[in-house]
This record gives sequence, structure tokens and C-alpha cells, in this order.
Amino acid sequence: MDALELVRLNLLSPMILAFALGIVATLIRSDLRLPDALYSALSIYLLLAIGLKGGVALRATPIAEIAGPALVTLLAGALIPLTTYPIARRLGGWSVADSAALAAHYGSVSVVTFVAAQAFLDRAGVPYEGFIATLLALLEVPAILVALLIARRAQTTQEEATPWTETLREVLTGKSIVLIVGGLAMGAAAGAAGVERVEPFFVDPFEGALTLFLLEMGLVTARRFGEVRSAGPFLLAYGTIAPLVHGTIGVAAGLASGLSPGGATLFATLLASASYIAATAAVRLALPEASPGRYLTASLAITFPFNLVIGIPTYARLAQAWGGGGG
Amino acid sequence: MDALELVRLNLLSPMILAFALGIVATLIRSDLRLPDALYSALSIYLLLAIGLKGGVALRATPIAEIAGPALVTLLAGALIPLTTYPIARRLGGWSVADSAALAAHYGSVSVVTFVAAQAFLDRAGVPYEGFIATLLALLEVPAILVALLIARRAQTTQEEATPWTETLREVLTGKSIVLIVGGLAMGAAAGAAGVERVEPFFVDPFEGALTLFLLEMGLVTARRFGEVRSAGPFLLAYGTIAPLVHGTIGVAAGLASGLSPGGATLFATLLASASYIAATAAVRLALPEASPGRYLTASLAITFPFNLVIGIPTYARLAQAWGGGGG
Amino acid sequence: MDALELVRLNLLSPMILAFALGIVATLIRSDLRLPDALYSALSIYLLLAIGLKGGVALRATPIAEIAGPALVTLLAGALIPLTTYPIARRLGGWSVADSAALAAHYGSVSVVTFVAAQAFLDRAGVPYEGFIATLLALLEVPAILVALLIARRAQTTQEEATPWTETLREVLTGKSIVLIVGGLAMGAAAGAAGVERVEPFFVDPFEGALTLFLLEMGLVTARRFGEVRSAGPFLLAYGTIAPLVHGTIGVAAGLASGLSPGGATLFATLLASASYIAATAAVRLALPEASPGRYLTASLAITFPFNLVIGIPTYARLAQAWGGGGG
Amino acid sequence: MSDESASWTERRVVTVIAEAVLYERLLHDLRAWGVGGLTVVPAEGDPFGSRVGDVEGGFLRIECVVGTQVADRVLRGLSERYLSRFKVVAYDHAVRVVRGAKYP
Amino acid sequence: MSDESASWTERRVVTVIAEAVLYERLLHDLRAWGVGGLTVVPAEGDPFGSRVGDVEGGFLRIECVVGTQVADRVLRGLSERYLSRFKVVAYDHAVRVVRGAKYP
Amino acid sequence: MSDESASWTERRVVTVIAEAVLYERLLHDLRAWGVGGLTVVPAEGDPFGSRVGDVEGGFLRIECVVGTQVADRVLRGLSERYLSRFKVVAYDHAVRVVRGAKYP
Ligand SMILES: Nc1ncnc2c1ncn2[C@@H]1O[C@H](COP(=O)(O)O)[C@@H](O)[C@H]1O
Ligand SMILES: Nc1ncnc2c1ncn2[C@@H]1O[C@H](COP(=O)(O)O)[C@@H](O)[C@H]1O
Ligand SMILES: Nc1ncnc2c1ncn2[C@@H]1O[C@H](COP(=O)(O)O)[C@@H](O)[C@H]1O
Ligand code: NA
Ligand code: NA
Ligand code: NA
Repeated sequence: MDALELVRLNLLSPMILAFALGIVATLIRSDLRLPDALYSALSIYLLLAIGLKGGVALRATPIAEIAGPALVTLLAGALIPLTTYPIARRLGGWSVADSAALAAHYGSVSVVTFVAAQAFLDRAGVPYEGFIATLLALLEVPAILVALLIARRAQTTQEEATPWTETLREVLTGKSIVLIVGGLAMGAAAGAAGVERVEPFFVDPFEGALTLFLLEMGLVTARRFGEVRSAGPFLLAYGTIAPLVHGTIGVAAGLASGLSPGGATLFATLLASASYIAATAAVRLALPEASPGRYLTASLAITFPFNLVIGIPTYARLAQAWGGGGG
Repeated sequence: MDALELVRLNLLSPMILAFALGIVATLIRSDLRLPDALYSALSIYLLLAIGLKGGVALRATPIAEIAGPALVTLLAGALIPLTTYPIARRLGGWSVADSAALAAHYGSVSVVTFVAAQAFLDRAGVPYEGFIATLLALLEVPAILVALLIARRAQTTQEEATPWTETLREVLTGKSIVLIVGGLAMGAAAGAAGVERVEPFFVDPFEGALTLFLLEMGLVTARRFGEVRSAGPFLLAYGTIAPLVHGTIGVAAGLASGLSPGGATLFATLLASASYIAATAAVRLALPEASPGRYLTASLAITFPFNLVIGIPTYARLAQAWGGGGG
Repeated sequence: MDALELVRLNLLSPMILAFALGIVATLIRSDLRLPDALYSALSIYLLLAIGLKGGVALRATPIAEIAGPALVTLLAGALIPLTTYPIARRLGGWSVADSAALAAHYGSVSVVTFVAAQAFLDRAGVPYEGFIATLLALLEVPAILVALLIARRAQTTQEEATPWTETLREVLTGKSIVLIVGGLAMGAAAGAAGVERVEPFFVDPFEGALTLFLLEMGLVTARRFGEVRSAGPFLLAYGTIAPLVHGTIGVAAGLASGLSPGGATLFATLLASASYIAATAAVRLALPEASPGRYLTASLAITFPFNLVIGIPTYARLAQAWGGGGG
Repeated sequence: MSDESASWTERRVVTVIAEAVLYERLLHDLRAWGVGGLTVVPAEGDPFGSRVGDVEGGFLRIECVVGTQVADRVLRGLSERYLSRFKVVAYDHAVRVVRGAKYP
Repeated sequence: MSDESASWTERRVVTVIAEAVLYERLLHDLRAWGVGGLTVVPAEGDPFGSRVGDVEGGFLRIECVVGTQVADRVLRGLSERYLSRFKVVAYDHAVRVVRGAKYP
Repeated sequence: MSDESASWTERRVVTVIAEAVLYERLLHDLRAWGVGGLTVVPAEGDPFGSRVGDVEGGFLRIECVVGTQVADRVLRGLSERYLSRFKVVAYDHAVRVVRGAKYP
């Protein structure tokens, strides 16, 4: 499949169209709004569903096959914040808290971007290793911890700080991690046969549910567009260059650690995407002085749509080219 | 299929039974209530789903085929309020605001009634043109605008009135219109192949979701029964005669503009049904002095169940008879 | 299928794993929480769905076949509270209100437990009579009424008591009863052919929806674990022995009244399970002085997980052994 | 109109927090005690409390703007018929409204 | 900081209950009248009332902490532009806040 | 009972509006400061504000009926531990309750 066809396939999928519809609705000041409960319900559903699916695959995967990618994942989770932080400090001139917050977000992962990449590969008929959802779970936490540690070292005053162990517990028991890890465990324990009877709920309607979720993401994203404008050029530059760099490294590292082109595309998406659930919650709790107008605008209003529209097909194309997928 | 069989098929469908259950639950003062968020979630789902389905059909329809019905739709959207208004003023003796509100509701369209008619035809195995959802979108707006214009002309004092352009924007960006038009655009852009992967979410469970929605509609409808009694004979008469007249004209006009008997049934349902979403929101904003005890009771508690139970099979029977569907 | 295999099949089903995940999430103090609206939406869905399915089966069942089991059900609904009450009074030393509340809960039925038992049999490939959902509806009410009558007789002061007829109406029109009975009626009226088109909504995704619901049940159950500890030995003993006794009698009575081993398993589950919806609502209204720390902890935090994990496979094994199901 | 609108009146807001299961009864009684309108917001159970709401639909927060006499009647009525038996919290306070005539 | 935190200030809380359909307009006007922040809670329709909320998204309960002048302006503005035409309930009362400087 | 029920007591209602993410911490602290019960209502984010709630579960409106001393302690505690760091709004006001003994 050539590059143009990939782009077309992506842009004209109901998912991306729903995202665009959400953006348009906000821009024309429509009163369209999804109930909060629907948003939560859909995110619980999506997290549990990818966990379940990943768990079934994980059970069928020899440890040897997953060890390499897992190691690279953990490494990336530590390295991305270690590079993001100084960039934000020096090039952006940001405060300690703002820089550490950005580091936490870009080191961690956007579940929806990952899921959109999976759906993209499914549409394109490109196979991938099912266990990669496990890597997603692995990548959620380390970057957050590294970034918070950086902030802790750099900050002298810690007025009324919550004890470190409490913060650690809060990060680890955050709902997105509990649902993905829980889903993985459920899938691994139940196995393909066990999960089969819940597939009409957790598997078949998945992409449709994701489409509805992306409608909401479009609404939410567009509400931040005002802040993109006022945020200055550094944010825009970082939000678009960082995913390309991380994604390109991700493709290479993924292929090198033995993944198929499809798997490497997903792996690249993990690295390239920026969290706005787990990392945001952790940052709100542990670095409340960091400005959401920066980290959330970057990850949600710049990098997220960038990956959806440009990033994912780019990583897929790269992985095909380097991984010899042919096409 | 003979008339009796059509009625039986309709009355014993889970949709209509759920509607009846909702009515019964309210009458026996049950504490059954659907959460508000479920109601919104279901209506977002239904609107997007019919849009998507209609959009796929629209893409495959030559403009020539749709031009006739579209023109008739726009005409009807203007004519129904122009006839409803004087009827309410003279025969009903209603105020300007009340009459214009009624005109807006009966000129516009009830999405749920339309969808119920589609499901009815599906059950009966009667084919219809898929693009008719486009006409639904076309019919949502004009009647509202015409009715508001009528009220504007007739009213002398416009204390603190919102500027007309703002009202227009609010009507056009209302959530039901954004979702249907957005869904149509998504379906047309993605095409049948693109939409296929979201069908297990947006298509297969559709009638079931509609059933749950009709349960809620039954609850809501029955809560207005008290007002039907106190509303006087004009409301009852208009709420049952208007749909029959509009529906009969709709069958004829639909067949004349080249639709199949199934398509003409849907077209008749569009004309015969009365809005209680888009029009109600617009009327609340632009004609707040109109009494919901009138327009909402007429459209929701009289015409809606009337169409569900009697109207739809009647229009279908007429379309068969006149359209030579045989059956 | 041997006993061990049944246990494994049960424990490793996504349903039970989701329940366990909910418990773990609460124990590690995760912030995972399902929106209230999702919980209500799921319970409405589950109740309506089992009603629908049961109604279709009911329509196809000769009255003679259902008369026996129905009679036994009504008997059980009266006998269980009549035995539970004195046990709680004497052995537990509980107050009149507390004892009657316990009687109402154990005489009535837990819909989720019943549904989990159905799913368990489906997984194990054991057939059962579809009409048993009708018995569920029959068993919801009598025990509540008997228990309230007992309390009424035993209590001398009835300060500001609501009239008995009003309480009766409230119990009979409670949402769980309206939904199950309504679903049964809808299923019986529509028949298999009528229901077919809503199966992708009400039937296929059912077990998946139940899985999500059990996640929430796990969260809720674990929040009561503190009260289990403080509640004393009687509660723990009653909450585990009662279901075994009722379940064993249920297997025997079910087989004796002509049910298949699968049907007898479901019947046993009906008797063995303790309500925490219909009975709880009724008790809150009519016996507010009874302590939820007792009746709710017993039925929700002890008997419910006990039946899920141990009870259901036990009753199934018994029914196989006694009913000659072989296996 | 602008004349009338400029004049504030004092009214009372009565807030009632109750198990959802009591809704129908409360509505009936509030109306009988003279409440002319109210606003209901679904509330979550008390995490320190008995959590009965967990399984039966949570709590409701009901708020009504009323005159002083109705407020007294409502609080007294709640106290007599609900507070001793049910999990109900009720309080009121004075507020400033425009067009107070709507809330007698 | 501990110094400033010890000092209470009096502010007013304005509560507005309105049909959801008015949301955008209300936001716009509240901001124009000087409201700097607010909290919105979805509310159910009034069971005694006209139930228009049933079909169009219910009601909203909006609450804003503001200074006395803003409170007056909001109540007056609501009275002039909303109360006579729409189903809107509005009232305010005095509250004690910490760091009152945030709510001018 | 009817005797006791006739007597009103003055208590305070403390209202706290906070990001949902702070829920567990707030519960813990409120309990430590002497709050005996509370009611939680999910709230939507502030449309004028930073919209962090958009992606992480919105805001909570917590309301507790307490005695004067507990109210002071809660407001002081919130001011010291939350207001300067987090997006938290807190205020209190006097209310009239029946059976005030339940809220020490
Ligand atoms: N006295 C009142 N106290 C509190 N809220 C009220 C009152 N009257 C009306 N409302 C609210 O205002 C909305 C419109 O009321 P109505 O004009 O009666 O339809 C209702 O849905 C309630 O939410
Ligand atoms: N003046 C105010 N009155 C009521 N609530 C407010 C006010 N300002 C802020 N809030 C609430 O506090 C949250 C955080 O506000 P902000 O710091 O502006 O993002 C908002 O989402 C609102 O729910
Ligand atoms: N002090 C309080 N302030 C506000 N709400 C309360 C208070 N105590 C109890 N509640 C509410 O009343 C309900 C019943 O409380 P409980 O009796 O503790 O189970 C709780 O779910 C809360 O919503
Ligand atoms: Na990343
Ligand atoms: Na019409
Ligand atoms: Na039982």
C-alpha cells in the first residue's frame, strides 16, 4: 500500500472523521456535548477492552519474544523524560514544574492514540503482535516517576508535600493503570476460549465505541485551540517535532528488538504519543503548580491530533520501508 | 402483506412494546427512570448512526435521483408551518407565540419516529431508499426558521430580543443537526467499506438501542398525559389529524417525486412527525413565552404515539396501495 | 465435566475475573469508579434483557410444565423468610427490624447471581429451561411481603407508618420488578421472531455487559469488607450456610418439580441468592430502622461472592449428580 | 418590569439530602407542605456513611426556594416524618431573590 | 502565606438554575457581568413544573462565588434579561471564603 | 421526639469544589478535621477555567453540615494545604438545622 493510500485510508476512517466533527462542532460553537458519564464509561470500556485483547495475546507469547521490546520500552520510558526536561528548561525557558510535567506527559503514553493506531493497522490489513498492549501498560508509569523525581530534586521548597510513597501509590493505582493491567491479567487468565463469549461486547463494537470517543476528543481538543495560539512557538514546535523524533526512534528500536513492521508501528506510536490521562492525574496531584495550559495543550491539542492525522501513517510507512514489509 | 398483519407486526415489535412499558410504568407510578446521561448517550448514538447509514447511501445516489425529493422536502418544510400557524391562531384561538411554536414543531421532524418507521420497514421486509436520512436533515431546519420569522413579523414588542443572526446560528448548530449532518458527511466520506468496521457498533445493535430509547420515551410521554386532558379538544384534534393529512400528502408527494413505496412511507413519516428536540430547543430560546404545555404536549404526547402506533402502518399501507408495491 | 473443571471454568471466566479486579482495585485504594449512570444503565439493560429472553421462552412453554416450579417458587418465597426470621432473632439475637430485613433479603433473589449462573451454564454447555427467568420474577416479591408482615406483627409502635397498601404498591412497582416483568411480557408478546432483530443489542453483548457490571459489583462489595469484620460471627455464618442450605434444597426441589439439571441449578441459585436491589429498596422504605450494616453486608459482601465463586458450581455439581446429567 | 426587578426579597432555600428511594414520598410531602417548585441533583453516597446508596440508586439533593412559613413547615415536617427514621439531612438558610412573589 | 490564609472575607454565592438550552447565553452574560469562575452541576427537571427539560437536556445549576457588586449586577441582569422570559431561578447569599481576593 | 424536633440549631455548611483527582486526599483530611458526613455531587469543569477536568474526570462539589469549630478547622486546613496549590474553591455559611446534635 503506498503512502498516499495510507493517508487516505486514515483520514477517511470514521474515527478520524468523528474527531474532525468534534472539532468542527466546537468551532461553530455547537451545543453538542457528550455527558461526562458517557466519556468515563467509554474510557473504562476502551481500557478494559485493550487490556483483555492484549492479555489473550500475552498468554500465547513466549517470554523470550517479549523481553526485548519490554526492555526497550522501559528504557524509553526513562530516557524520554530525561531529554524532554532539559529541552523545556533551556529551549523553552520553562519552570521546573512545567518542564517536569511536560516530561511526564511525553514519556508516558496516550491510550487513544495507541488504539487508533491499532485500528489503522486493522483497516490496512497489516498484522502486528497482539502483546504490544502489555508494553503500553509498561510505559504508562516509569516516565511519570522519573519526571516527578526530577522535579523533586530540582525543587528546594516542598511546602506541605505529600510523602513520596503516597504519590507513588496514587500513580500506580490510578484508574487507567488498574484497568489496563487488570484487563491484561483477565485476558491472560481467561485465554482466548474464555474471552470468546464477551467478544460481542469487548471486541466487535470496539472501533465504533472508539469513534464515539474520538468525537468527544475532538470537542475537548478544539476547546484548547485558543491556548495553542497563546502558548507560543516552543509548544507548537515541541508538540510536533517530539512525536516525529520519538516515533522514528520507535520504529527503529521496535524493528531492532524483533517486532514486525506492524508491531514496530505500534511501538513507535507508544513512544510518539503523549499521555493526557495517567500523567495528567499524577501531575495534578504531585506538581499542581505546573500549568495545564502548557502540558495539556501540548499533549492534547497539538501532539494528539498530529499523531492521529500525520504521525501514525508516517510511522507505518517508515516501518514498512525499513522492516521490508514490502506492501 | 395485509393491513392487519402490518399493524400486528408493528404493535408486537420490541420497540413499541418498550414504549408501552414506559407508559405503563409511569401510570402505575413506578420509580423506573433512565439516567439522564443514558438518554443523552442514546440520542447521540441514534442521530450519529442514522447519519452514518444515510451518508453511505447518499454517496451512492446520483444527484438527479435525490433532487426531486429534496425539493419537495424543502417546500414541505416551508408550507407546513405556513398552514399550521393560521390554523392554531384561528381554530385554536392561540397566541402568536403558541401558534408559531406549534408550526415549528409540526414542520420539523421527529428523528425517533423516522427511525421507528425505518425499523418497521426493515421488519416488514419493505425496501427503501437509504438516502432519505438526508431529507430528514434537510427538513429539520426550514420549518423552524419559517415559524420564527412568522412570530417575528406578528409580534410588535421584542423586549431584549436576541439578534436574529444569533438565533439562526443557534438553530443551525443545535446538537441534533450537527450530529445528523455530521453523520451524513462521515458516511459519505468513509463510504460503505470505511463504515463496515464500525457496523457492529452503529448498525447491528441499532434497533435494540432504539428499543431502550423508546422505553424512556414512553416514560416521558406518559408524564404529559395529564396535560393532554387539560389541554382541550383543539390540541387533541390537531395532534391526530395533522399527521394523517401531512402523511397522506407525503405518500403522494413521495411517490410522485420518484420514491419507492418504502421510500414514500419514510417521506410521509418525515412530514407527519412533529419534532421535540431541534424545534423545542429553538422555541425555548427564541419564543420562550410559548407554552410547552401546548406544543410539547401535542408533539410528544399525542402525535408521537399516534404515529408510532397508527400513523406509520397507515402510511405504509397507503404507499403500497398507491405505489403499486403489491405485497 | 468434573467438579474441578467446573470451578476452573467459573473462576477464570471474565465475569468472575472482573469481580476480582473490582475487589483488588478497592483494596489497593484505586480511584477506579464507574459513573453512577453507567451502573444504572447496566442494571436496566440486564434486567430488561433477561426478561426479554425469558419471555420468549415462556411463550413456548406449556403452562403444565411451569406450574410445578412456579408453585415451589412461591412456597420457597414464603418459607425462607419464615425460617430466616427466627434464626436471626434467636441465634443472632437481632432486633425485629434487623431480622425481618434479613428475611426479606434472603427470601428474595439476586438478579446478578442468577444471570451469572446462566452464563456459567452457557459456558459449561449445560442446557436449561429458558422460562426460569419467570420464576425469578415470581420470587422477587413474596419474601419481601412476608418479611414486612412479620415485622408489622412483631412491632407494637408504628410511628407515622406509611399505610400498608402504599408499601405494597411501592414494592410491586419497584424498577427491578417492572423491568423484569415488563421484559417477560415484551418477550412473550414479540416471540422469538420479533426479538431477533434486537438480539445484537440484548443478547449477544449480554455477557460482556455483565462483566462490566461485575467489575462495579466488585468495587462495591469490597467497600463493605470492613463491615464484615466488625459484624460478628453470626453474619458470616448465616451468609455462607444459608445459601448452601437453600441451594441444596433448591436443587432437590427443582429436580423434583421436573426441571433439568441445568434448570435445577438455576432454581437453586434463585433460592440461594440474596437480593440487594428490590429487597433493599423495600426495606429502606418500610423498615428504615434496620441496619444496612447487617442485611446489606450479609447479602452483598458475603453471600453474593460466596455464590459467585463457590455456590453456583456446587449447585451445578449437585444437580448433575442427582439429576443424572452425567457429564 | 424594570421597576419590579430592582427589588430584592428575602426567601429561604431548603436543602434536603435523601436516599433516592424516598423520592416519590418526599415529592408528595413537599408539595403538601406548600413547596411550589424544586430542583433535584443526583448525589453520590457518603463515603463515611452506610453506603446504602451504592446498590439502590444513590442520593438526591433537593433544593427549593420558598417563603419563611413554608420553610418552617418543611423542616418541621421532615423532622417529624423523616429525620428520625430515614437517612435524611435537611437545612435551610436565607437567600436574596428577585421576583420573590413567585415563591410564596 | 499562613498569615493571609487566616483571614476570612465575605463574598456572595450566586446560584442560577436554568434550562440547559440557555447555557451558552448565560455563560456569555455572566462573564460580561464580571463573573470570573463558576461551577456547573447538571440538574433534573422539576417534577412539578413544565418538564421541558425532559426532552432537551434538563437543567443546569450554576454557582459562582463573586463580590457584592458582581452579585448585584448578576441578579439585576438576570432579572432584566432572563427571569421574565425564561424558566430561570436565581438567588444569592453571603458566604465566608478564604483568600477572597480571588473573587473580586 | 416531637419536643426535640421543634428546636432549630444553627450549624454551618462548608462547600468545597475541587478537581476529582483530589477526592481521596480530601476525604482523608476532612475526616481528620472532624467532618462526620458529607454529600458529593459530580460537577462539570469551569468553562472559563483551565479545563483540566475535561480529561481527568471533572470536578466534585462536596458539601458538609458541621459545627462552627469544625467549619473553622476545615476552612483553615483547606487554606493551608490546598488553596495555594490546587484548584479548590471553598466557602461556608450558616444554616438552620433540625437535630443539630448529629453534626458536632
Ligand atoms: N421554588 C423553586 N425552587 C427551586 N427550584 C425551582 C423552583 N421552582 C422552579 N425551580 C426550577 O426551575 C425550573 C423551571 O421550573 P418551572 O417554571 O416550574 O418549569 C424547574 O425545573 C426547577 O429546576
Ligand atoms: N468564582 C467561582 N465560583 C465557583 N466556582 C469556581 C469559581 N472559580 C472557579 N471555580 C471552580 O473551580 C474550578 C477550578 O477553576 P480554575 O482555577 O479557574 O480552573 C472550576 O472548574 C470551577 O468548578
Ligand atoms: N454532615 C453531613 N453533611 C452533609 N451530608 C451528610 C452529612 N451526613 C450525612 N450526609 C448525607 O446523608 C446520607 C446518609 O448518611 P449516613 O446516615 O451517614 O449514611 C449520606 O450519604 C450523605 O449524603
Ligand atoms: Na510517549
Ligand atoms: Na413534520
Ligand atoms: Na433467595
